[in-house]
Amino acid sequence: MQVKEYKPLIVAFCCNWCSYAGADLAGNNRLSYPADVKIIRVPCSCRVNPMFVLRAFQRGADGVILCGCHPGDCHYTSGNYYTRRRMALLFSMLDYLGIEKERTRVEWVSAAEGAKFAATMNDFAEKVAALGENKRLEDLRCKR
Amino acid sequence: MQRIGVFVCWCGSNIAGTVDVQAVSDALKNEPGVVFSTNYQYMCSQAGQNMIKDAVAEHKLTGIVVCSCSPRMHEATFRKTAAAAGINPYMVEIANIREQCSWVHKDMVTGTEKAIILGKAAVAKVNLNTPLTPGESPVTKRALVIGGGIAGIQTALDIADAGFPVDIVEKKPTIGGKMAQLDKTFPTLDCAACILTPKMVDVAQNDKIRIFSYSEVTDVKGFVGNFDVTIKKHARYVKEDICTGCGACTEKCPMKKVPNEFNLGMDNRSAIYIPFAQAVPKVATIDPNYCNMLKNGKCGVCSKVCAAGAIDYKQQDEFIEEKYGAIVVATGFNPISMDKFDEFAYNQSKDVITSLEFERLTNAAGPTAGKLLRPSDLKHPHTIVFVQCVGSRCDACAEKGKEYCSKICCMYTAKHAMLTRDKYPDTDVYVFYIDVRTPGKNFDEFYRRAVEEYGVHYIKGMVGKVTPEGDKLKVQASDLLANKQLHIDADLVVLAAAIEPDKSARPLATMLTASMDTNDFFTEAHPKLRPVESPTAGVFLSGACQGPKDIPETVSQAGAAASKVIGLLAKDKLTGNPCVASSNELMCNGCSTCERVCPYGAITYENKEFRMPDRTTAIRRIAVVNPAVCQGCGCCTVACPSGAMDLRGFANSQIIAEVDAICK
Amino acid sequence: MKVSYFPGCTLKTKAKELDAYARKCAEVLGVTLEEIEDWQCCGGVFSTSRDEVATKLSSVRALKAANDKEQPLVTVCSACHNVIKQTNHQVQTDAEFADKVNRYMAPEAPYSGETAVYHYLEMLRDLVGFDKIKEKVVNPQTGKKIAAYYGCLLLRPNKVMQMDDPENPSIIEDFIRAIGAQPVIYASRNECCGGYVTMESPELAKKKSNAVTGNAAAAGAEMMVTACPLCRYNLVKNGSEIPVVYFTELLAEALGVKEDTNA
Amino acid sequence: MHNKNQYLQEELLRTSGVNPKKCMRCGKCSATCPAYDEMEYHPHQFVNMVESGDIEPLLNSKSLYRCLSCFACIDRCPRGVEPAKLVEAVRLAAIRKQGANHLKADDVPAMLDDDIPQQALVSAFRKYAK
Amino acid sequence: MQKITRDQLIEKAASLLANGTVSCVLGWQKGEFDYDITPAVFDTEDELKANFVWNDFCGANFSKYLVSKTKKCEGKILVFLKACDTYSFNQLLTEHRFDREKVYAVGIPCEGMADIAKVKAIAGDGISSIDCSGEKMAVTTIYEDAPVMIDAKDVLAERCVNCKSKKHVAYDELMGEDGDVIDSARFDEVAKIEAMTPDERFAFWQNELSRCIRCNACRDICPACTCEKCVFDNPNSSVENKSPANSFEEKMFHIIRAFHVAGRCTDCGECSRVCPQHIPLHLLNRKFIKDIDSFYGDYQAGAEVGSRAPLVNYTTDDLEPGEVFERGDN
Repeated sequence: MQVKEYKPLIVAFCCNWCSYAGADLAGNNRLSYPADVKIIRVPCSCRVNPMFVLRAFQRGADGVILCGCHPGDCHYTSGNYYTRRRMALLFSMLDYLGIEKERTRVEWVSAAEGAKFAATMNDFAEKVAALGENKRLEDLRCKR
Repeated sequence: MQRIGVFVCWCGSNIAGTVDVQAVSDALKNEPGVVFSTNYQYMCSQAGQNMIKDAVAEHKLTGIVVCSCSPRMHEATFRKTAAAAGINPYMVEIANIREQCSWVHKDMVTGTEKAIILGKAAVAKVNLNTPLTPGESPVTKRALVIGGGIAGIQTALDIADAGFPVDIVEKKPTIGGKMAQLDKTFPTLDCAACILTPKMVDVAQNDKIRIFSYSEVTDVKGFVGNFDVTIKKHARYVKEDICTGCGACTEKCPMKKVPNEFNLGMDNRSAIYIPFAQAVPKVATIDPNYCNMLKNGKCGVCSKVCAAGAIDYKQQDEFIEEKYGAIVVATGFNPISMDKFDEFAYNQSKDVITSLEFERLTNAAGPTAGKLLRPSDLKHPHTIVFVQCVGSRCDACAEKGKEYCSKICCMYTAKHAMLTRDKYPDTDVYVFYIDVRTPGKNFDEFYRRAVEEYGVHYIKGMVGKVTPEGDKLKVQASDLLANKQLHIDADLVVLAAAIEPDKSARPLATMLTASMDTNDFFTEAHPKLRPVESPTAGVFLSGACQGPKDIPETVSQAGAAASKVIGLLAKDKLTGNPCVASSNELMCNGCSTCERVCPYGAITYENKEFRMPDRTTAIRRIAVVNPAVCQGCGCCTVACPSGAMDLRGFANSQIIAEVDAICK
Repeated sequence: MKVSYFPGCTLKTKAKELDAYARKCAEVLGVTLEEIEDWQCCGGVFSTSRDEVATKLSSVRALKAANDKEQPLVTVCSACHNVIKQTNHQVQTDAEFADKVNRYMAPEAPYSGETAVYHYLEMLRDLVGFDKIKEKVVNPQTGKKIAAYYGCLLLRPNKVMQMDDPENPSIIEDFIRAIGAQPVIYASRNECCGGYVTMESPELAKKKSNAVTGNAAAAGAEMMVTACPLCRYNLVKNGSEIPVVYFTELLAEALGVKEDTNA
Repeated sequence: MHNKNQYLQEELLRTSGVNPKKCMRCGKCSATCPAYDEMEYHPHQFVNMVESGDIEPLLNSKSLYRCLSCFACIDRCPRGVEPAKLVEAVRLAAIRKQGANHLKADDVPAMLDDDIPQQALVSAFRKYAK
Repeated sequence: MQKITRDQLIEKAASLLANGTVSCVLGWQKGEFDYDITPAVFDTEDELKANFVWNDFCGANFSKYLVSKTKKCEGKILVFLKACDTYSFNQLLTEHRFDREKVYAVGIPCEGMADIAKVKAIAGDGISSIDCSGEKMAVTTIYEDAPVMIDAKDVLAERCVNCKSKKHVAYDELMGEDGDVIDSARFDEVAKIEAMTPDERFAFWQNELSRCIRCNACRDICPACTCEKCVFDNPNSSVENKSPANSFEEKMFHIIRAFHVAGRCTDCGECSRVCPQHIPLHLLNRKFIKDIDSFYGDYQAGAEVGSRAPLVNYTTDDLEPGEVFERGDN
């Protein structure tokens, strides 16, 4: 029986100043991570509306990760502190609804942490892949 | 509908090695809005850019997607290209298929697949891009300098020299600051007054500079180029414009027992006073805490003796509002209190003094007229012990003192020791040090001269206890190199107290929304590359408010801050970042949620009249974003409950389009 | 007001008067000192070593006893105070230690450092109030120039003892003022008299004692007060030029109860 | 550098809770020490020697029994190193060895006089014997 | 039975109308049935006497109505506020949603409101009238002559069983005595769900939310949902939809609705009261409140005007999003 290999789809929101630069650094250093990870650039992690996260799940994402500057290092001084609260509450709510908690993550990656970026993406992709397809928060109309 | 051109870059083999660029440009050709798609070896090269320009003209493109390296690398390049081709630079989006694709994936199939998806996301975004124009705001061509010490004076003089008006706000009755209290300056030993007072006079005489002495800043509103500042001018009970500074009042004032702060309380002044002979402005000030007339209405002597009629017991505090384009913080430092270090007996003996007090004791205008006499009995001290690092370099767990090195103490102590030996060769001078830190031009040479030519006893070790007994100060100390405990009967002990930022700095930082470190020093926008700017646009740092500094360093920083201010004031208009937030007033609730998360205070509210569907009108409170202040983080867009707030360049619809494109 | 009281072994033997005056004065000031039942010697010195457990159990027992009665624990002897307060601090801050002592003692409810530990002087300052003492003084010690001798045990380590500014203390001076006398400030009041080596190295103890008493005398003191029996012994033995008395004795005199005290 | 006393060193640091790396070599502990002149090794040397693993000389030194436990070095150290705790840790390491008590009960009567308080005796045993 | 009577309220309203303090009154009026009470604006004493109602079914929270009514009414509006309503009142003031000057707020005591579903469970369908004036509630149905007598305690609405506060946090005038903030067991139900396995939780919510018919009643009644334009009605918001087309949209709507009011929800319970499908919506809101309290310290929206809601605030050592799960597992 031929089974198409399952590949998770992961959306990574990266803040322009730290994490996107960290992702670039991972590239500069040729540190590989799965191609399943697709990065969307935002000015700051605090630009990420919980609705974007839900939208990604609706459209078939299997995991959503937000990356921002380390707390205290936000380019806009305080954006990531708000991100931290918003996502803590959102993730807790998703968990409350029975959505697998491994599908969501927030990670602080500085512009100097190319290796951390790659390692984080490898780890996250592996965890999401282990869960298999996102069934609980999918919109069948949007399935590929 | 947009007419989008897609340009896929090979970056030599950097991209083309792992991504089938032809497949990418072919795949993107079929995306909505794309009318042209191609690929080329080096898109950023002159030839590549010309290719883009030609395509814009040929295909009447309205938007451009470049699939290439990171936007952090060449976004600016391609925006310029677009502008040169006649379309708005913000109609360009970059798909990062090098750093985030070809360099991290090894397999051609997956690399190409991902590159196509990233390209589709960029196309989806450009479809929703709108031309953006950076906002402009005017610049008030006037600077405010807060603090009138050497840092503030130098900054003000340099700004005025470039032709811009400057105001100095100084909380004391005179400018001059700490430097006015110093005797000589290292490493050249010029007299501090001789080099400072001419600058003070320059300030007074410069018609571009106004001095608000005995004043403080009480409110700051606005933003870079457009600050609205309120200055509180304390009542000095003397009309500044009439007082001639003759000093008759200070001589005749019957209340003469006021501790003289200029001499750090080592002598007294009258209740009406001029801090020192070269004060600027040279006008008298009445100290309301001591003046009998102000306290109980009994006296009035100064008013009688003032020939000019300058005394005004009814004077009130005055509030001045002024607009400024730039603000320079130059609030300086103070020595820390010695209360927690009484093993050195500072509170128990008048003959244990701080280094700043020592400056006054050796200054010709000081309480002893420059003769080195110890405060308790005015006798000449024959043995003097200097203690370095009192309260500096303390570990936080010791719960007293500061963690940093105060930087100036090693040099001034060498100066004090040297000058003492020079003037009074019969005096034994000991300096207890942990390390002698002398990085600076001619600094180590200076310290070596103190040791080698002037015979100062430098002892590696620390003083543990000072015990006043009889007319001696019994100093118990360690000599680490000799491995001995020393017992010295000293006549005078001088403590090199750590320095800390002035107490006015923290409330000021709050007003300015400027950030501070845990020690209350102002933080710089970048510790190496932007050392004289605060992270808050339009606020600059000068002198010891940013960290411990000696005079040469302070003056350099003052000049640097001035040049940054001049650079700002020289512009007629400030061009902002066009990717800023803006609120849709029809949807805005006026709920103030966005304002609370804005780190820049860019959002204000106004009441606006709206026509309702039933033809009535209603007043609604709505948010207004100041594009000159907004930095474009987007925090407000998420906080906004109704979704009225959106971010240009990273709009909700654009990000959602990217999400959809990726997840398709 | 009722407080738990830990007298300590020296107060039961060589320093009976320190104890007797303390009890009498407390009575006058409206404080009932309830002696802890079956208390054991604190050991006289606190071991800073984190693995010394058994030697600290007597202190923990006293602390626990006070806690069971929901009373603060008061001591007069500086050494007992130092040992008990440091032990209490270790119970509060060192979880491993707290666990061990609770295993040793196997109490019904574990003890975790809840008891407030007061030196008698702190009790006068914080629970009674020097103002109230001033009111109760019938025999003001006017004109006496008295040097307060703190030594080391009352003040250090400051992080734990938190009695006063360790380098510029004022609690005994305020006490001296409260009983109508004049305090003499001198730098050696918080220097060590060498008490702990009085047997081991009598010469060192003598040298240190003389430095302290000499400094006090030079500052014009006519008398010294202390709370520590070992300090007093050491200062007197090594030939202090001026008398050294317990602060409780002076207090009893000022309150007019010295004669009735059975010391 | 090989440190042959590594085990002992770790033990001393653990029981004392002292981190000698915080020391900035200012010597204030030794400047403030009232027993300095009676000591062969001084408080700052205890810190430095334990840090470098040079512990044998300390274990055999009379300096261990001269510390007054006055805690002046603990309070005045600007770096919060707390040398007295290290002195005590080394002293305990010395006297905890079999038969290594520094104070023996037989020696005591000769040291006594009529007035000596109990405090002096019990504390001496706590400090010098196990 | 309510301690304060209809007559007392009418008298208060009439005198305030008479002396010109207010120009109209926001109050309750009978709907189709006795238990079906709706808000109404009264301009005269006569209108009040004719139609004003005060009984155990006056659950409606008037705070939200002030947003639009204050814009329309000339002069001041009299509004009667139960203790729980005053929190919403304050929260709307914090958000500048109405002009405080245009309102005269009278705090009234409340003994708890009845849940008609519970009444029907006891008395059966076909209720023709309910009399709440006696010690017991007298429920008459079309099937029986004698009314069914019910103890009000037995039919108390869930939100009143778990009443969080009898204390009025805002008023111009208070009738009767003020109460206290109550240490209620309102989070017990949330904790019960938290204790389930993820699969059980998913099944629980799947079961509840799949009943949603997207009538928008929960949003329309919510005093925190006063947006000039709701995101669910805005075609550009990406979340606009009119019906729960599939299971994702059911969840999305409720997650977003609850998230939008997180930190602003006063836990007034109106959403669950009005839900025709009896979905326990308050359990979503309370989850956020419980999380906020445990992550960032206790916070009661509306307790003070101008307080900084937890989502527009932060501390530098807040817990990380990943840590919320570790907490849950413990």
